[in-house]
Amino acid sequence: MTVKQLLHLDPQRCDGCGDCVTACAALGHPARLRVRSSAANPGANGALACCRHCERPLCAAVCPTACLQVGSNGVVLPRPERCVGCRLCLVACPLGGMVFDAQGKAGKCDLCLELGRRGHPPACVASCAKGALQLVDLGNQSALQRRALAEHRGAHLKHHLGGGPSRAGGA
Amino acid sequence: MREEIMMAAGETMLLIDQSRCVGCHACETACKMENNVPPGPRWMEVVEHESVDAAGDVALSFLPLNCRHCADAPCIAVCPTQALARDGLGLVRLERERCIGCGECLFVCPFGAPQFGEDRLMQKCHGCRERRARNLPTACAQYCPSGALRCATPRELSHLVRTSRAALGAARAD
Amino acid sequence: MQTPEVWSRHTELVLMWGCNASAAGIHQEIGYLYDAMERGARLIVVDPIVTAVASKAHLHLRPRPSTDAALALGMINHIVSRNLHDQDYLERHTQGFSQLMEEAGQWTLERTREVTGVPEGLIAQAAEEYATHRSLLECGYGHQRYTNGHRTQQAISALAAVCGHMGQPGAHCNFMEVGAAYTGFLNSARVQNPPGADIKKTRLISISHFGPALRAAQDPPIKGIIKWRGSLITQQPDARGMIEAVKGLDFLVSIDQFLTDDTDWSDLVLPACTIFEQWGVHPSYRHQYLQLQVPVLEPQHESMPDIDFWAELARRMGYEAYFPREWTGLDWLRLLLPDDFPLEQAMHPHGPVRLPERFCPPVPNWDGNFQTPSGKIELYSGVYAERAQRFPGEWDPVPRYVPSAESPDGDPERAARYPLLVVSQHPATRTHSQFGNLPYIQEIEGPATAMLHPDDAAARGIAEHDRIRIYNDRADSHVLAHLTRKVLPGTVELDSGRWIKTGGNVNLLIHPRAAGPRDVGDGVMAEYDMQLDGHTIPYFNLLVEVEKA
Amino acid sequence: MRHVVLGAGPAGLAALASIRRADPSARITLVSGEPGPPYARMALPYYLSGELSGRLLYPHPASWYRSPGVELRFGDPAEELDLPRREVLLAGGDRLRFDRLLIATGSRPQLREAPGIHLPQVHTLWTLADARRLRRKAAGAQEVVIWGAGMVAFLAAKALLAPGRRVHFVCRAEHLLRRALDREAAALLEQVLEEAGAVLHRGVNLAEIRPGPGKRCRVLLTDGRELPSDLVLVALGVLPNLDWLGDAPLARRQGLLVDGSLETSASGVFAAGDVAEVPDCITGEPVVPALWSVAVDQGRVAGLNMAGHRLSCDPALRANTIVFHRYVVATLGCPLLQDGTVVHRQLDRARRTYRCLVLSRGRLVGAILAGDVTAAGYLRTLLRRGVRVADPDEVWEAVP
Amino acid sequence: MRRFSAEEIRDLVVREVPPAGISLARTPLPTKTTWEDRTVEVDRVVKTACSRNCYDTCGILAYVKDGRLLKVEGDPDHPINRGTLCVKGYTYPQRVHSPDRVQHPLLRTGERGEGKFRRVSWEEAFDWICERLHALRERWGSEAFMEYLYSGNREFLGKQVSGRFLALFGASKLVGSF
Repeated sequence: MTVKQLLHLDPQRCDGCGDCVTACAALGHPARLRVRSSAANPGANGALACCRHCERPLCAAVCPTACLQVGSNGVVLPRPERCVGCRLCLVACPLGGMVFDAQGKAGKCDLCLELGRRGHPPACVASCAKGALQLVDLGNQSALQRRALAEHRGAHLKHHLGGGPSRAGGA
Repeated sequence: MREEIMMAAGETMLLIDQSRCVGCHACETACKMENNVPPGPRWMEVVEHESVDAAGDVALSFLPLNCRHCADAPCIAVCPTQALARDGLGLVRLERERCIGCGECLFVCPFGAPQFGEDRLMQKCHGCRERRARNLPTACAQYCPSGALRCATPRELSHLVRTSRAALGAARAD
Repeated sequence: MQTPEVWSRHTELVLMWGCNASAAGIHQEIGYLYDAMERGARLIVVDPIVTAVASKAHLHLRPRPSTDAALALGMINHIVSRNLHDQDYLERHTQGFSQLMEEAGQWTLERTREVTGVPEGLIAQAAEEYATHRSLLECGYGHQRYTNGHRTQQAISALAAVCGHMGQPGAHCNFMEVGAAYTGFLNSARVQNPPGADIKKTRLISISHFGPALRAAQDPPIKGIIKWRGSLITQQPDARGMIEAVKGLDFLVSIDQFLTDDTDWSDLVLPACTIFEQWGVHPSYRHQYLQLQVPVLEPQHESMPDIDFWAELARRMGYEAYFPREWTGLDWLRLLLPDDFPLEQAMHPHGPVRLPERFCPPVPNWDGNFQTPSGKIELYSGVYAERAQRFPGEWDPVPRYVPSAESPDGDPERAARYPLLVVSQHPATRTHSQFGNLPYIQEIEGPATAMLHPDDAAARGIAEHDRIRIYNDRADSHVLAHLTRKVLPGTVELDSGRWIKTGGNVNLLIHPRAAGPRDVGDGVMAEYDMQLDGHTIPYFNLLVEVEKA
Repeated sequence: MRHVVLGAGPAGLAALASIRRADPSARITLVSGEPGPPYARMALPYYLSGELSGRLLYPHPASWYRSPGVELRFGDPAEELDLPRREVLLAGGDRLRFDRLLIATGSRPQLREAPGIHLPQVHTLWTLADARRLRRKAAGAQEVVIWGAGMVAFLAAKALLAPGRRVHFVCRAEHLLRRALDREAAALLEQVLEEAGAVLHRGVNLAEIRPGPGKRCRVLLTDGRELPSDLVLVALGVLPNLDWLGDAPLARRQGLLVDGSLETSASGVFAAGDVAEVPDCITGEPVVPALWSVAVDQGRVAGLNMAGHRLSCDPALRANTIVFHRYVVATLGCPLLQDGTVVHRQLDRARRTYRCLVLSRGRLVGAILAGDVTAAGYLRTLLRRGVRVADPDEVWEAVP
Repeated sequence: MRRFSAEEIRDLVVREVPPAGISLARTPLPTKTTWEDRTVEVDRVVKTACSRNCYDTCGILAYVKDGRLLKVEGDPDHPINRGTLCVKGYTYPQRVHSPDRVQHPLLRTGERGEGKFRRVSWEEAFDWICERLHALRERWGSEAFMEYLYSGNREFLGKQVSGRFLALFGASKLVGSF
């Protein structure tokens, strides 16, 4: 099974500096992600407007010319020659993933596949000094959250049957 | 620590009693067997946590983590396709045909409940809707050997907690 | 064995010794333990590892592995010094208390702490609490898996006797019943030795010393084995030696459900039925209920029920007379069970049934009588004294702490080269080598991992999840490191039961030796007494060094 | 299970994909009245303008349709529905038996009688054949008259506006796209169109078309003016393709009435796309949205339900884009609702951007974005959810 | 510690422990169960037992549908496991129907240790064993043969039946604590 990866923005760490947006735009296309300032946005990933590379992408479903396709690696990519600029994908995507260039052609995050092939992280991730933007895979993310929660709860464990290990000791 | 969750508008709720859990993982395989869940996604996962106090003593805690069917569920709020909704029993219901696999729910769920399997769409604990509609305990509760997971009406659970406290109190007074 | 329905209702304190109740026998131990604790019973756990059940305890004593006998003797000495022992019980139902105290009297709290590493205050508190409550001593196998394991059990049992915590509801010393107690009512002889057959006594091969025995057996050597219901290569110590021994066979037949380490070395592999595809009978070795196993499914694929296989092989080898073709498992079952056994009561849709009290009384030894020559608890045992003559160094009439082989105390020279002692838990997710191949289990277990104390790891430059090599002069095993204070400094935990071909097997590293109570020599024997000779493999006598791979 | 899907537009193709996924053993016949493989009608203006090559009009390669159990009947439209026998009669004479039927026959251009409407200079733009014909005819055309000012007219204009060519809109209303846009948004769009060579004739209608001079014709307007024209396009809107159903007992008003699962009044017969009348997401009123995105969604849900699922289709949320060259307008929900609404407008003439939020009883009911439509997807979600909005500024702040 | 008298113990045992030799089944066996969040009728529910090397020896209710083990539950009437199984027990359906099971007799074709086999019939397998047993007895005597079994399945009947054959054959005998 290919592990699904996507960008995650940790709003606790993001200070809205915009380095990620600059780094993305520096690749020679309009920035393919946008970030709200963390103060205005308490929601987890909602601060990030970027493609989530959905398994059943709404953008691709609505595209009249089948310009948008899910690749075998799970990354949703446009075929620019097919794009007529109708923006139906932009309206359909609830996550702000679609970005149009000056020519009116659809563009979107490709997780920096080319950089990935050379072993580098996506430009936005590399640019984030706060470690707020990360490329995560869904399975690991779930496990991480669960461990973090257990850590949070573990410190407060009391044993109603008697009070936990009051004393322990050994070599 | 007792934690009350999964208030079902119908009849029963699930009590997760962390003080009884020994991390045996039986609920995990029971859940997978009951729901024929393929390897990979873990609707229920028991996580162990180790902490060390100032004296160097080690304490372990075990936390069974499934979907808590939160009353104010963040996953419902962020799901862009309304694939998640509250059903008549009060459970957070996933309509898989609406799921587009965007992963939004995972990032807002504090329990890591959303799981992604071979088809890369979300799946999770459904709260044993059918069992609870028939007033049966959830599979994890029915099959838990340590009594850490219990599914009953709030009245029954409250009685259970009170009687065990009373017994403990009586024993200590001896 | 006092049955849990009784002890859980009456005990005031459970002293769980060498027993990871959260992983093994979880229903008896955890379920009934919580029943007792809900009633207010206290829990004291003795285990070098912080197991889940230890984390639930009021007191947790963590002796250095294999020093448990010293701990028990120290507790006895402290109890007697505080006059908390049961003089009346000792006088009426035991013998040899003074000889016991000659030994135990040397175990001051200070000396006990020095040997075991358990703080003196904790030893004293545990001893006092144990002595002054209606206390159940629940023993597991952990402390027995050393060459001194029989001595340790001897000492722990003495602790219960000194306090008079025997034969009373809620107060007893529970440890594993060896076979005979719960299977004694079955007509094994009637099945194994058919009347009229010419059956000769043959030589005996020790299962606990199987590898050496295979190599040592002469006149004739062992040349053919049919292997079933066990893992010869995964689960015996010194897997390499075992493989060498197997190479000398003319043939090895494996009856297995999966392609295991064993089948790789087999000449013929036969498909085994699971428990859902055949008849059987299940006496427990700890609880007192008997169950029958009935075929639930047709044999899957071409698998064959075990009984059918042996009967068919026997018929083809010329023993048709003793294996009637028309007999099903049920007929064999009738032959095995006593004629007056209520078969219908124990079988689907009925059952289970309690065994008759004469085989397993719910409150054993309630009358203060014991199955010893004197009828008393022999704190000084004449039988042991006699065996101490025959097997010097293996036995003592009174419990003593003797350092176990291949441990820091028992073999300092080796410990200088391989300073870490391996404790090999049985994880909840496996029974020995079984279940680990199933996807549901694999996703819970993850890759093979060893627990290392952070101090030991730091000294070796090992970080969490580093790939490490655990080795000694016999072999090595590659696993991931998990840094945790659940293990004591100087010890490594590596679960038992990982397959060699999928990595992380611990038995590769273990020296093949049998743990007392008797020296089994090369494993080829003429006589064997289950009660006195019962010996096991000291799986935890293992010193290693660890490095980053 | 035998499925027959009538129509190979967005709804029909989405249904085909869904049925195939949900029931790999299904037998599916896809019927299309048009010859040749299914193409994207939405993209015809781009083909006509030359922006898109003809081969890219086809969303799927031939191999996409080729799968076990799928049969294609192109150029053979359905002519009759025999409900009692559960058969569809095709024009070619074949009868197709079905267990589940999807009617997704789409719509056709609305025509209106007027003197001269049958002259050779008069065309419609709806099918690929239309587009091919127009491509030839438009080659040398300098003056084009479009009768109508709705979405179809706009699309035609978009295809035909080119340097050296004037395109006249005959527009009965005060402004273009009266059903979709408010005055402010329309004005911005009109400005862009006018700069590209469009001429708007507001508040008038077409009275007559007269032949000549030469290859040209003359369009007479109701105010008496006369427009010489190389080409006349009739673009007065569309009607659901339901005539073929004759008096088949299927409940209908403007379109076929369907329940939440998109099943019509006849069991096992579903409808999706431009023929289905469904409740509007905002008003709850029955509508025939005739929108691409709605058709895709309905096709998907209808297909799954045909294959045995029990999904309910969301009420139609009207969301559309109007693109002229690089200028984009998006309309969402019901921005033209009048009763009890509060409208918040922000217009920046210099940058030619405009955005408006329409609230009703504290909830967002519609929005129009012009010039910058970045927020469209986000607003669409707010509309779908019926989110309460206390302060419109909050909405704009929340847009990432 | 106050000691219970013999009479008290006798009374308490009668109260707290079921009588010997009488079926403890009280709960009627179900005819349906839940699976994949729906209620399903099963073909039968069979009461059986777990045989692993574990002293709980749990009572099992096995649910069978269409010839497959659909799921397993603990026997609610079993005084020890009281209706539950363990992490391993609940994987039995996966184990029984695992695609990795040895499905038919396999005869080695490669070198020992390589794990290469070819499928053979049971007939061929029995002939193969018998031929070697005869040759072994001829060449080395019957004590050159033995079984190896340990605690992989602690079911008690099977090893009595193998024991009958091994005793008749005169094989070396495996002893120790199992």
